[in-house]
Order: sequence, then C-alpha cells, then structure tokens
Amino acid sequence: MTEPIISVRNLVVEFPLRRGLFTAVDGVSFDIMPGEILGVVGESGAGKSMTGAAIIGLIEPPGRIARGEIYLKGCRIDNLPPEEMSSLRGKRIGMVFQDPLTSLNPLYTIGQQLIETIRRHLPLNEAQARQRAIELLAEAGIPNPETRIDSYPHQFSGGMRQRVVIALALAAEPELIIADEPTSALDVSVQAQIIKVLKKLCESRGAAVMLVTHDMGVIAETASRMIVMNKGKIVETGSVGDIIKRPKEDYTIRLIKAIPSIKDETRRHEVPVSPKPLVEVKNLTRDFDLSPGFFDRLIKGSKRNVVHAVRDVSFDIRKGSTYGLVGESGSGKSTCARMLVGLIKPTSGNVLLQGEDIARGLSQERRQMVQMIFQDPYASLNPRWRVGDIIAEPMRALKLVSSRSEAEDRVADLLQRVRLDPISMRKYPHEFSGGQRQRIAIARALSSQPEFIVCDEPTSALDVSVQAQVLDLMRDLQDEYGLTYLLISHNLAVVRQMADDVGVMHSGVLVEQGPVDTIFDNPQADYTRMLLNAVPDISKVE
Amino acid sequence: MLAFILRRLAQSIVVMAVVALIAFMLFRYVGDPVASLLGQDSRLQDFEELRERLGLNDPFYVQFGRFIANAVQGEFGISYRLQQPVSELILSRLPATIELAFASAIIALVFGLSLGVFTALKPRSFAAGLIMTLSLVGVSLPTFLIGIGLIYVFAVELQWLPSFGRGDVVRIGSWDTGLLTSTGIRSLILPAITLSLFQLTLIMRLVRAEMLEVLRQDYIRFARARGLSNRAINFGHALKNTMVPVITITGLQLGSVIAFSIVTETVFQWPGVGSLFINSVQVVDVPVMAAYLMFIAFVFVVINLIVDILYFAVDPRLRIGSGRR
Amino acid sequence: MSSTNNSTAAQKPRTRFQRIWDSDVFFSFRRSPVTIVAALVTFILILAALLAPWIAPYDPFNPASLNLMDGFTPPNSESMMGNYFVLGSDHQGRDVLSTILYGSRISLFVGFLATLFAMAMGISLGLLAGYRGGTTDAIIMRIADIQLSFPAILIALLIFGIARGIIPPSKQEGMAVWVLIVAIGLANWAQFARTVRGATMVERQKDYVSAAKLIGVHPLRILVRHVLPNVMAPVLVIATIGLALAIIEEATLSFLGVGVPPTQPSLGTLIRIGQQFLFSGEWWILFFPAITLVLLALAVNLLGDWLRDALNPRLR
Amino acid sequence: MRKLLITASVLALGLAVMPASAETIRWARNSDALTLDPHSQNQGTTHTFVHHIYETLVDRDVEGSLQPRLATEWKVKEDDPTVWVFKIREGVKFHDGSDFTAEDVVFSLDRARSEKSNLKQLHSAVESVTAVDDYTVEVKMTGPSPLYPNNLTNTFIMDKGWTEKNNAVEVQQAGSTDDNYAVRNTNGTGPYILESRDPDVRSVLKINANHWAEKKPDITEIIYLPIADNATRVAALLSGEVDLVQDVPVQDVERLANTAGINVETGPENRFIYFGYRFGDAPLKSSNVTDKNPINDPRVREAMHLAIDRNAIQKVVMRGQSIPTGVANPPFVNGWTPELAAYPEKADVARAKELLAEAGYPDGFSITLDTPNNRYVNDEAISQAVVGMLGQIGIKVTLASRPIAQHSPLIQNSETDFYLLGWGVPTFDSAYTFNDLIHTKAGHFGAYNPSGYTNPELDKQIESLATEIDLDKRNATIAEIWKKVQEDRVLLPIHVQVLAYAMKDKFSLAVHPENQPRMYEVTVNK
Repeated sequence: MTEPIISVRNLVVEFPLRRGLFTAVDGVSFDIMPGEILGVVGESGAGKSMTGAAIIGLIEPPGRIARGEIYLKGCRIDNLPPEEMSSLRGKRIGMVFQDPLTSLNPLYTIGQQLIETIRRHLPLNEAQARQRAIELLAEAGIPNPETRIDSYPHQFSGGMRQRVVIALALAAEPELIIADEPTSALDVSVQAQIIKVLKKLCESRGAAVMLVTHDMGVIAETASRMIVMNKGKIVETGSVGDIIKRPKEDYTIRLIKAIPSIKDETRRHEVPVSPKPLVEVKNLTRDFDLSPGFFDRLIKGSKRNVVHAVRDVSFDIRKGSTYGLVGESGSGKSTCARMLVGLIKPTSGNVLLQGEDIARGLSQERRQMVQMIFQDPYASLNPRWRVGDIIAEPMRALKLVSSRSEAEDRVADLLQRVRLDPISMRKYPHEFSGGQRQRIAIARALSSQPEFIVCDEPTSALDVSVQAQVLDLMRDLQDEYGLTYLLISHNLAVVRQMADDVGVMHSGVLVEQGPVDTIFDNPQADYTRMLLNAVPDISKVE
Repeated sequence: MLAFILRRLAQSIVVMAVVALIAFMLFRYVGDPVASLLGQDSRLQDFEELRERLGLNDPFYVQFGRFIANAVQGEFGISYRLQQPVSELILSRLPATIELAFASAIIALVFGLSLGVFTALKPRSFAAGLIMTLSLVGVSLPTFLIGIGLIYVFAVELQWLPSFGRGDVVRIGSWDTGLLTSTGIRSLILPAITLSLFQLTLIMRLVRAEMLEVLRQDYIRFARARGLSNRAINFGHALKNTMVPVITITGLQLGSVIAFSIVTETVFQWPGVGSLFINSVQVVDVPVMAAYLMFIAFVFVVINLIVDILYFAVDPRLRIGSGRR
Repeated sequence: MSSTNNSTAAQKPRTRFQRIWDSDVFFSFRRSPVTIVAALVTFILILAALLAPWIAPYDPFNPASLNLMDGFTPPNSESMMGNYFVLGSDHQGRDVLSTILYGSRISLFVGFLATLFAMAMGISLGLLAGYRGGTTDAIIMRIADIQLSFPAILIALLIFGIARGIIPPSKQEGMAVWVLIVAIGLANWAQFARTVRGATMVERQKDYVSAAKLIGVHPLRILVRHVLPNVMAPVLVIATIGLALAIIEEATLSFLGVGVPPTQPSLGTLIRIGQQFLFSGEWWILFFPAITLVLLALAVNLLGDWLRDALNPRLR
Repeated sequence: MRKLLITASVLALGLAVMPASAETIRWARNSDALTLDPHSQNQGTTHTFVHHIYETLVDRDVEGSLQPRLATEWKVKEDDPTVWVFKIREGVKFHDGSDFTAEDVVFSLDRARSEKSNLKQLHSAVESVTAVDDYTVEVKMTGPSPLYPNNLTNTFIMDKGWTEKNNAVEVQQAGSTDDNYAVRNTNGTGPYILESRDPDVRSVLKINANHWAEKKPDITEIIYLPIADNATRVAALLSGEVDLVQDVPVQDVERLANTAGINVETGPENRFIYFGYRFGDAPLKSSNVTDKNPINDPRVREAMHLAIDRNAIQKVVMRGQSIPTGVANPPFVNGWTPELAAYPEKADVARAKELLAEAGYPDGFSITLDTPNNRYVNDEAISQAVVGMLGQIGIKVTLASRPIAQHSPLIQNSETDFYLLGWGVPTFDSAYTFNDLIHTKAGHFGAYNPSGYTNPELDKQIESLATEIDLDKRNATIAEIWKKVQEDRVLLPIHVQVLAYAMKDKFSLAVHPENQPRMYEVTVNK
C-alpha cells in the first residue's frame, strides 16, 4: 500500500467564543490515498468544512487547531510557519469553494489570476504561464480559451466560472484538492458537468480529492469512500456503497432515510374529487424591461431589451392537491409563484381562484385564502419582531381577530400545531434554528386560515433531516386542513415525494406537465429527461 | 461610455442650473449690498439710485435671467467690493486654493491610505487601536481650532513656520505658484495640514472599513488557497478591490476640500477663493458670492465626471457589459 | 455555529435587562475600556449640561446678575469684587465653569435636535427612495449627491443667510437657535438618506416584506413597522457620529459669527470669544470650553465608532 | 516652460537684493483698500492706502489741524465770501513725469463732485471750480462755506492728461460692468509709487525719488498686507513676519507692549461709540410694553444714562483703550467741551430704578438691542456689557448681533428700536454730526437718525451752521444745540475709541486721529 497523500490524526479545532469554547472539529482522523476521492458528508455545523480549512491552513481567527496532527505525504504541516504554509497552498494542496460567483476577483481577468497563480508556484515566464493557463482552461472545458482568457469573471456564467475556479485550483498540479461544496450553488444540469470535470481532471493527474458536501447524491455519484460527520465527530467511515446501502450508525441510518429520492414512490393520500379546480392559471406571461437608458439607445441605437420571464403558462391546481413546479434557476418558476399570490402583476394572462381573477389585486377575503411560505427562513421573518407578532400579523391585518387575547390564543394554538412551544411567541426569530423558523413561517401562513398556500422552495435552505421534518409537517397540515399547495422547487426528489401533479419549467415556458409518477417515470420532453438524468441521487450508487 | 458621459453632462447641466437658482435666491437674502457699498456720507437718494442702477429693484425673474445669461458667458460682473471683474478675481485666486487643496489632498490620501491599510491588515494590534482612537481627535476638533493651535505652537512659540499668507510666489504664465520658493513651501505646511486632517481621518476610516470588508470576501480566501503571498493578496487583490468604493467617496471628499478651505483660508489668511468668498460675504459682494457658488458646483460636476471615468477604468464590470450600474 | 442558537432557543425567555446585558452589543461594550470611558464622559457631560441650572455656581445667562468688574479673573481665584471662580471668568465677568455648563446645554440641544431633524428627513427620504426606486429614487439621490458635495458649513451659512432675510429683524434672535438647528440638519440629511436607501433596497427584497405585502399591509405601514426597525442599526451609527459633527458644525458656525447670540453662548461661541484672548494671557477663556468641546465630540465619536463595530455582525 | 522657470527664479532673486540704505516696512491691517480710484469710495481704509500714492490739497496732521499739502495756502476771497482761493504748490510732478498744474486740480475737483463719485457729498456746496492761472484755483460755493477746506482732506488730485488718455474720466461705480483703468493703475504725486497689487493679499509701494518734499521718508518700500483674522495678525507680528500692525485688538495691547522688540503707540481716534433708540409715541416692536413707547419718556432715557458704568466698560471691555464720554463728540472736534463730556463716574442703579418707577416701569420692560459684531472695537462685547447693566435696573434687553452688512440696513430703514453705532467726524466740526445724527430724517439730513427724534427748532439751528460766517456766533449755536441734545439725551454715548499701532521697536509712528497712518512719517531708529 502506498503512503497516503494526507493523513489527519485526532484533529481538534476550537473557537473561543463569548460563552466558552466551541469545538468545531473534535478528534477527527482519516487518510486520503493518491487518486482517491473521499466524500465528507454531514449537515450544517458538522465540522466538515472546518476540517478542510484546517488541512489547508485557512481557519479564520480566533479559530485554531487545538490538538492533533496533519501530515502531507508524511511531513507534518499543521505547525508550519505561515510563510511556508502559504507556499504549500496551491502548490501541493488546492481548494475549490462553493460559490463560483464570489471566488474570483472581479477586477482581474481570469488570465491574470491564472498566470499569477502559475508563476507563483512554477518557474515559468509570462508567455509560458499564459500558454499553460490556456491549456488548463481548455482542459476544464472552457470553449475558445485563447480569447476567453482575457475576459473578466463577470463575463462568464456560474458554471463556467466554477470551471475556471477548478482550473485555478489545479494550476500548479497539487497532490490534494479540497472541494468544499463545489456544486451546491449550481443548477443540477451544470452540477453534473462540473462533477465530471473535477473527476476527470483529478484522475488524469492522480490528485486526491476531499469532497466536502451536504449532498449525499453528489457523493454517491463521485466518491469511492466517504466519511459521515456530525457535531465535529466522525460518525461512520467506509465505502460509499456500504454506507448508503447498509448504514451502521443510528445517525447515518436516520440521515439516509431522510434523503428523498427521485425514484421514491411515496404513497400519498387520495385527493378528494371536486368538479372545478381551485386555481386556474391561464396564459400567464410576464416580461421584464431591461432596456438600456435613453442615452444608450440614442447613441448606440440599441434596441429595447425585454426578457420574457414567464411565457404563456397555463395549468390548474385541484382543490386539496399539491402541484409541484420544478425548474432550474431562471426558469421563471418563482416569478410564477409571485404572480399567483399577487406580489407581481402579470403582463398578460389570468389567475383564477375559485373562478375569480386574483392576479391584479386581491380582495380582502381572497387575501385571506392565499398564503405563501418563502425559501429563506432567515429573511422571511422580521428579525425585530417577536414571533407572536409575526404570526399574528395576518390576523390583525385582515381583521380576523377582535382582541389581543384572542390573537394570543390563536397564536399559541398555531405554534402547537407546528410543534413549537407556545412560549416561543415571546421570543425573537434569531433565537431559533432554521427548521424552527420555517415552522414559524408556516404558522404565519396558517394564521389567516388559507385554502391555498404557495410554497417557494420551502426546504432548500434546510438540512436534509430538517427538510424531512418540515415536509412531514406540511403533509400533516394538508390532511388536517384540506390545504392546496403549489410547491416550487429545484429539488426533483422533494417534488416527487410531495406533489400530486407536476409542471416542468424551462426558460419561462412550461415544457411538460402531468401526474407526478407519469412525468418522473416516463418523461416526454427532452429537457425533463435531461434534468432527471442529471440529478445526483443516492439510488444511483453502484 | 460616450452615452454615459452624455448622460452625466445632461445631469450636470441640471445640477448647475439648480445651483445657479439656489445661489441667486440665497444671495438676495444675505444682506443689503447697498448698505456696505456706500459710506457714512451717503444720503438716502443715493441708496435708491444705487439700488436702481444695480437692478435690485427689478422683479426677481428679470434679475435671475440676467444672471444666467451672463453666467453662461463666464461673466459674473464686477465685484462690488474690489471693483474688478469677478472672473478675473477668481482666476487670480484659484492657484492658491488649488495648490492648498492639492497639497492637503495628497497628505490626506497618502496618510489616509497607508494608515487605513495598516489598520485593516492588523486590526487587532495595539498600534491600530491607537491610530483609530487618535484619528477621532482629528474629527473632534473644529478646523479653526486646529489652525489657531498650529499657529500658536509653530509660528508664535517655536517660530518655525510662517503664520499667514503664501510666502513668495513665482509667476508661470498666468499661474502664481508658491511651490518653487522655500517660503512658499514653508507657508503651505500649516494650512495644508489643517485642511487635510478631517479628510485624512475620513479616508483612513473608509479605507479600513472597505478593506476589512474585502478581506472577508471569498475571492481573498480563494487567493490564499491558491497560495499567493500575503503581499500579493493584500496589495494586489485586496487594495485594488478596496479602491473601487473608496474612489467615489474620496473623489467627492477631495472636491469638497476646495470648498472646505473657507475656514482654513480665513485662519491662515491664505489668499485663495475661500477667503475671497468670506470677505465677500461680509460686505455682501453678490457677484463674487454667486460666482463662487457656481465655481464650487462646477468643481463638483467635474470631479463627479472624473470619478465616474476612474470607476470605468478600475472596474471591468462597468467597462465591459451593458455599461449600466 | 448554529449550535449556540439551538441551545439558547431552548431556554426560557429572559427579561429585557438580561437580554440587553447579555447581548453581543453590550458584551463588546463591557470588553472595551476606551468605550466605557467614552460613555462615562458623554454621560457626565450630558448630565452636567442637563443639570446646569442646579449645579452651576452662577447663572451666566442672566445679564442682570453679572458684574463687569468680575471680568478676567484667573482660574481658582477671587475677583476684585470678591467672587470666586473655579475656572476663572471671561470678559463679561461670567463664570467660565457656569458658561461651559450652560453652553454645553445649548450645544447639545442644537446637536441633538439638528441630528434628529437630519435623521427624520434623511430616513423618510431614504425610505421613500429605496422603496419606490425609479425616478423618485433618482431625484432624491441626485439631490443628496449635490448636497454631499457642498460642505455642510457652506450650506449652513447659506441657510442662515436666507433665514436672516426671511425672518423679520425683531424676531431673529429668538429664532437663532432654531435656524441653526434647521441649517445643520439640512446640511446633514443626505448621509442618512443614502444609508437608509441602501439598506431599504436590501430589506424590501426580503421575504418578510413580501409576506406583509401579501396580506395587504399598507406600504406606509410596511415601511414604518417592518423596514424601518431593520435599517436602524446603521442609522444609529451615523446619528452618533452626526451628533459629534453637528456639535462641531455649530461651533464652526458660531466661530464664523452666525451662531447663537453671545448673551446665551454655546461652546462654539465661547471658543470664538475665547480665541480673542489667546495672546493676551487669559488662556482659560479659550482653553476650558475648547477642551470640553473636544472631549464631548471625541467621546461621542468613540461611542459611534464602537457602535459601528458592535452592530456590524460580521466583525463580531 | 523651462525657460520660464529660470526667468521666474531670476526675478525672485532680483527682488531679494536691495540697496543697502533701503528700509522696508511690512504693514498689516485687517482689510485692503477697496479700489485705487481715489474718488470711487469714501472709506477710511481706502483713503489711508491712497494717501501714499495720491495727494490732497490740504492734509490733517496727528493733532487734527489742517496742513498744506498740494495747496500752499487757501483763503476766502476778500470781496466774495462764497469763493475759496487755493494757491497751488509749484514744481510738483506726477509719477509719470508730467507737471502738476491748476488744470489738474480743477479736473480732480470736478471729477470728485461728479454724479458717480462717492465723495460728491463733501462737495455738494460747490458751484464751480476754475483755474485763475497755472497755480491758482478758485472754488465758487453756493453760499458762504467757512469750513469747506475741512472737506478736502480726502479729495485726491489726479493727472488730467493721464486720466483722459486712459478713459477713466468717469468714476468707477459699484455694480457697473466696465473695468475702469483707474481702479488698478495710479499716477499720483505722492511719495510712493505703486509697484504691484494683489487685492486682499499684498501691495508693494516703492519710494518716489522725485517727490517734492524736502525731507525724504525713512521708509523706501512698503509691503501692505491685509490680514483679516485678529489672532493671525497679532501672531504675524509676534513671529516677526510683519513690522507694523495697524488694527491691534485691545486685549493684545498689553501683551504686545510687554513683548521685547515690540513697541505699541496709542492715541484717541476721531470716532465715538454711542447707542441710539427710538423716539415717538408708537409702541416699540420689540418691547413687552405694547401701548406706548417707554423710551419716549425722558426719565427712562435718564435712567438708562445713569445705569451705564462707562468706567467699567473702559476698564474691562476696552482694557483701558478708550476714553469714556458723556457727549457724542470726540475731544478734538469743534464744539467739544469737558463739561459736555462729563459722565457719571459710577452707575447709579438706585436712582435709575427710581426714575423708571416714576415713569411707570417699576419692573422695567423688555427691548431688543441691535449691535454690529465686526465693525467697531469690541462692539459686540460693549453691547453685551450694556445688556447686563440695563438688566440691573430691570430693563430686559435681548441682544441681536449681526455683521455690519446686515446691521446697517436696520439703521438706514429705521427698523431698530435700540442700536449701537460708531461715528467719525472727518470735518472735525460738530455740524457734521448734527446733520446726520440729530437733524430730522429728511432729504440731505438725518441719514443716520433712525430714531424718529425730531425738533424743528433744532433743525433750523443746524441748517444755519452751514452758511454762518461769523465763527463766534456759529460756535455759540453749536453749544446751544449740544445743550439741547444732552438735555433730551438724544444719544447715549459710551466712549471715544483709542487706536493702537504695534510695531517692531526699530520703527516709530504716532497714532493718526482718523486712523490714517502715513508710512512716510515713520521714523527708523538706527
């Protein structure tokens, strides 16, 4: 057996905080062999990113490595002086961050950034470095690298930028790449390509990869061996197939179980039959005018530039059912959702709620019937308001309660229904975790006793286990109140699990719709097929 | 780019017009020029005559129209007080103000930038804390007090530096410069320091805040992960990105240095446009005051334009792409 | 680090005092000795100013109680008339300590109200610009730009000039303080407007605003009840620093001779008066008011500085 | 560019090299001359500066008496009391070399009384000016004008040929859009020649080697430096950057006098400071007494007079640099007597309160006092002190302090109830004061009498002074007028200002009563 590239022994990372010491990484040990891709998985706060940062020596102060050792090819590196560590970075250990939009300096061309990195580590002159940079870009799958090398980051799309980031990380042929959530910010179709590129480049160089991610699907498709982390500790280590198929530890079992799959055919309740759909969306269209200013048009003769965010979308939602709307970013699904609740006015088309057009201003009782749950539970609750006031706001605004005590009773009741202690109403949102906040958001949505709730990516900001709880809650409430949901999500697995009917959006157009099982098992549109293929899914593990 | 500049110019014209209106309206109320123009021996009918001759009895819009028509030609009339063409007066005072403003701008920029970078790079060091606290003294002291203090210490007690004026000046073309004589340079030191102190503090704090912000950005972490040296990261990446927001505010700040110099010029008897303005305010020399305000507006417009162009030069996101912010 | 959040969520709700004492902001306060000293100095100066009528040894604002022959008494000594002055007396025979106490009152009054005025104006225009966007925004922000490019002192001078013209001469003296407040306020609103507008543009995109819109809450109510509390943190910082600035501006205006009447002097007027005696040996007439002004401005600035760091979540 | 630089620095070097006997004085005061056109402004600062370049027919010495300058003698024509005859100095040349003759005098006097001249008031009684021969000029008056030569001390003589050649016959006037040659260029007969001038900054005068006077001035070069800020001006003298400071703040007199190497000269100025108030029955705008005018009651005016401690003002506010007075007249002016100038040594608060009570104001009343704050020596502080003193007898005074530019209109438009003003008497005769301060506001008279004080009998007496040739009779009338003025307490005089000039002790210069120091009178102590 060859020597491991990296060897971590009993690593402890600590953050001295106001209220004592916070141990982010707690006695972690593992090895990565040359050419191996090690997946590190865990929910937020598990310490997986911190482990990566510790290896490359980039822990933000006041955090520090308290104990343990890190060896790079047998040489201890955790106690190197900063200057030596800095020359090691990029040269022997490369790193890829999550967000390609912010990883590149916007003021330099990608060529400048590549050449700078190459020349820092390799004894090449400017021209040679440039040549090498072009080769790297070509390898990373950037078309026309000779000309694109002089472009600035903002001239690339997100996926292309992540390719540049990978090229940068690999510029000096490091032995180890730490990829910290490299695809989490990308759409599924792009995600698949990036994983492919990363895998290919590392294989061709024999570089080892430490792939840190919360997405078990990505690991299932990419890694050979994996580590499951929780609360700073390693819970389980083993081959990917073993862990996913035969998890041993309780935590892992629960985790795997919480992950929805696009193959799952969860049994749902029967949707009650009603003669008329609750919501009818008819030829909904929305344009955004992005025309340049008056002077630009005057001088350059540029034309008006109108983006069709949503084009001629029509669908019905049955009362008591869940309609899933899926699509990648920019597909227009969120614009659709906002038009449905009246936050954005459509350019043309109608939204009928029980036969009444609601897209252009809602009447009092219609407002009460339609509610919305938002994606980011941190931004959807006013941080300066007490939870009780947040939940009571719709009741007060719509004058559904007559007195303060009545409102308080209702709030307490709602909190219990979303499985929160009624005493929570006296607290502020920041005292709650993400999942708890999303429950509060649901309680708020329920407070006006709506019939129809638009859920815009309700769980995409949550960890999988929390996601499962929130989805469960949503399902229970649907049964309890006979709610109708419009579920917007980029996560196909979630939609498969929750929806009765599904619509697939692409570039503002509804490309396909129908009952969920039909669409997932037998997609007709090319786009739907491509999307379904691209989704990394734990069921794909060999 | 051209479109952008044109748009800016259109805005600038509006700005100038508004300032002209405000300037004109304000000055009607600052005081009665007639009272200060005529001496103790004048009689009532003289006042009336003079008012009539100055057109002060005309309706407001007639006076304003006359003012605009002349201003467009760069003609602001004859100073009531000094009886010389205002444009000539302002032009002859301009070199003094510009040299003072530039000297203090350079002091403010050099020290502001370097101290700002230092405090951002070593935010937790004792020296940085000391600099941050001391710099607040700079904004807690009124300018006039700093000036008087410096005069007292360096001119009266120590007698190292002159207390007033510009020293000897050398005429180059139509420009009187004090930068070529030793007395000129020595005279510049105290007023330049006085004027720069406030801006220095602002720039330093701005640079520090922006740089701390930039240093937290992902691309800086990524640059570290790429193994770049601290030098390259701090000065190649962080500083350049810091400059983008700093340029706008600093540019505008430096523009206002010229206008800010009113107090400094008064204290040091610096023969610039600021002291010309204050002298004119005291006797309600309306042509000079109006011209001064227009001049300040013009400086503002020009600096804004330069800042915008600099922005273009520094930030590729503006240069390439739709050209809209 | 969400684990800390998780653990606190389980606790009982705490009292307001506990919350404040335990908050991160207050924690950073407790840890900074400079800030504690600054807060103490500010507190003492404000308290002394508020209590001036009770703690000042003399009433310098009552001309009838003054005796010219008390003039120019050095600190810690008795005048020819047998009156004792801790910090000396000025050219009108006023007790310097008492004039400082009463003067700080005027300075702080002008400073506070001017800042409040600037704040009210800046916040409402900033909220409007940020929330409405488009042309409204463009117009408001252009005006703010113009305003920012003219030094506050110049603007205040001009406004003072107008007021002199509009208000009849017999009413001018009573109005002087108010004119000063309006002048300084008008000269400083743009900072607030800019900040509030920026923050509003961020906040109005947030989903809690959408949630409120959804149920038909009136835009004005959304601005006041939802957006405003969330943009107050940076406003507070600017307000603190603006207070120091307003006090200094008041001093500068008084120095330029357009401030409050000399019979009811502010710190700035006291300095203007005192600097006449810089060379003649009566240093105390300038020194003590100047030191008070600098101390006050410095302490308030230090507080603002700390507040800026403490309220910036990323610096914690 | 390079060449320019070299030329420039050579020039700079050239300036530094001076002949050994040369004596330069750097003369600082608070403001600059407004113009060099001698007839454009009637303003002290301007006259002071112009006196070094141009000359007048007659001049006033430091004692205030008239002295010959370009006129060698002057008298009323024997057969016609309305004609003044001036004998003109011979052998005088202008700076450009042309001869000075009676023609130039006629031209200059005509220019000085022309429509646009600001000196025309001084010559309002002139009917015509004619040259009898090359060195005799006759001035025909509209009536007997015994004091006319007093009006000539600031009327400068220009060169007719030069002025006509340069198109400057018309006087430059404020607000005109023409650029007048005479504003920035000079051609006088005076002891100094203008070398360079940068308004508000610095003017350089060089000695006129061809000046007619036998005694050559000690000073060969004058560098005139306006420094507006008091502290900066004093600092410049202390740090040795200037040699003579003309406007020394009173509080700095002592410190400067005690500073080694600095010498301070003091002396009374021809200017008194007084308070005026509104007469008449109409209630005051700024008072809490809304049914009548308290000040119209002579007892109230007497009470105010008694309440003011002039000695305290002199001692504390003016640091001894003033001469307290009970009459609105400087000591060297015709009509002044020590009896008139007497004033209460101490404030009599008790008696003042009594008088107020008698007048029906036992609790006093309120009023606003308008004061300038940048015109006279410590003007604001004087007013402030008076506010305190009146406060002690129950008169609650609100102080309204303004720059002179905003203060003057209140006086001119009679918009003030109570005000401070300073008054100089350039003719050294009481009639000047009576005309403007005492006479009812009407036509040529009472321009600075916003008080509404009117006394037709007094007006008649005042008007008679202008044409009275019998000096004894005239002086008797003046005394009568003063008596009435004092009785009525028309004005509330405080003091006569004292001037202080501070200079390096190698120079000496006596104070000029009209604050018009002449650098050619400076002596250099070797």
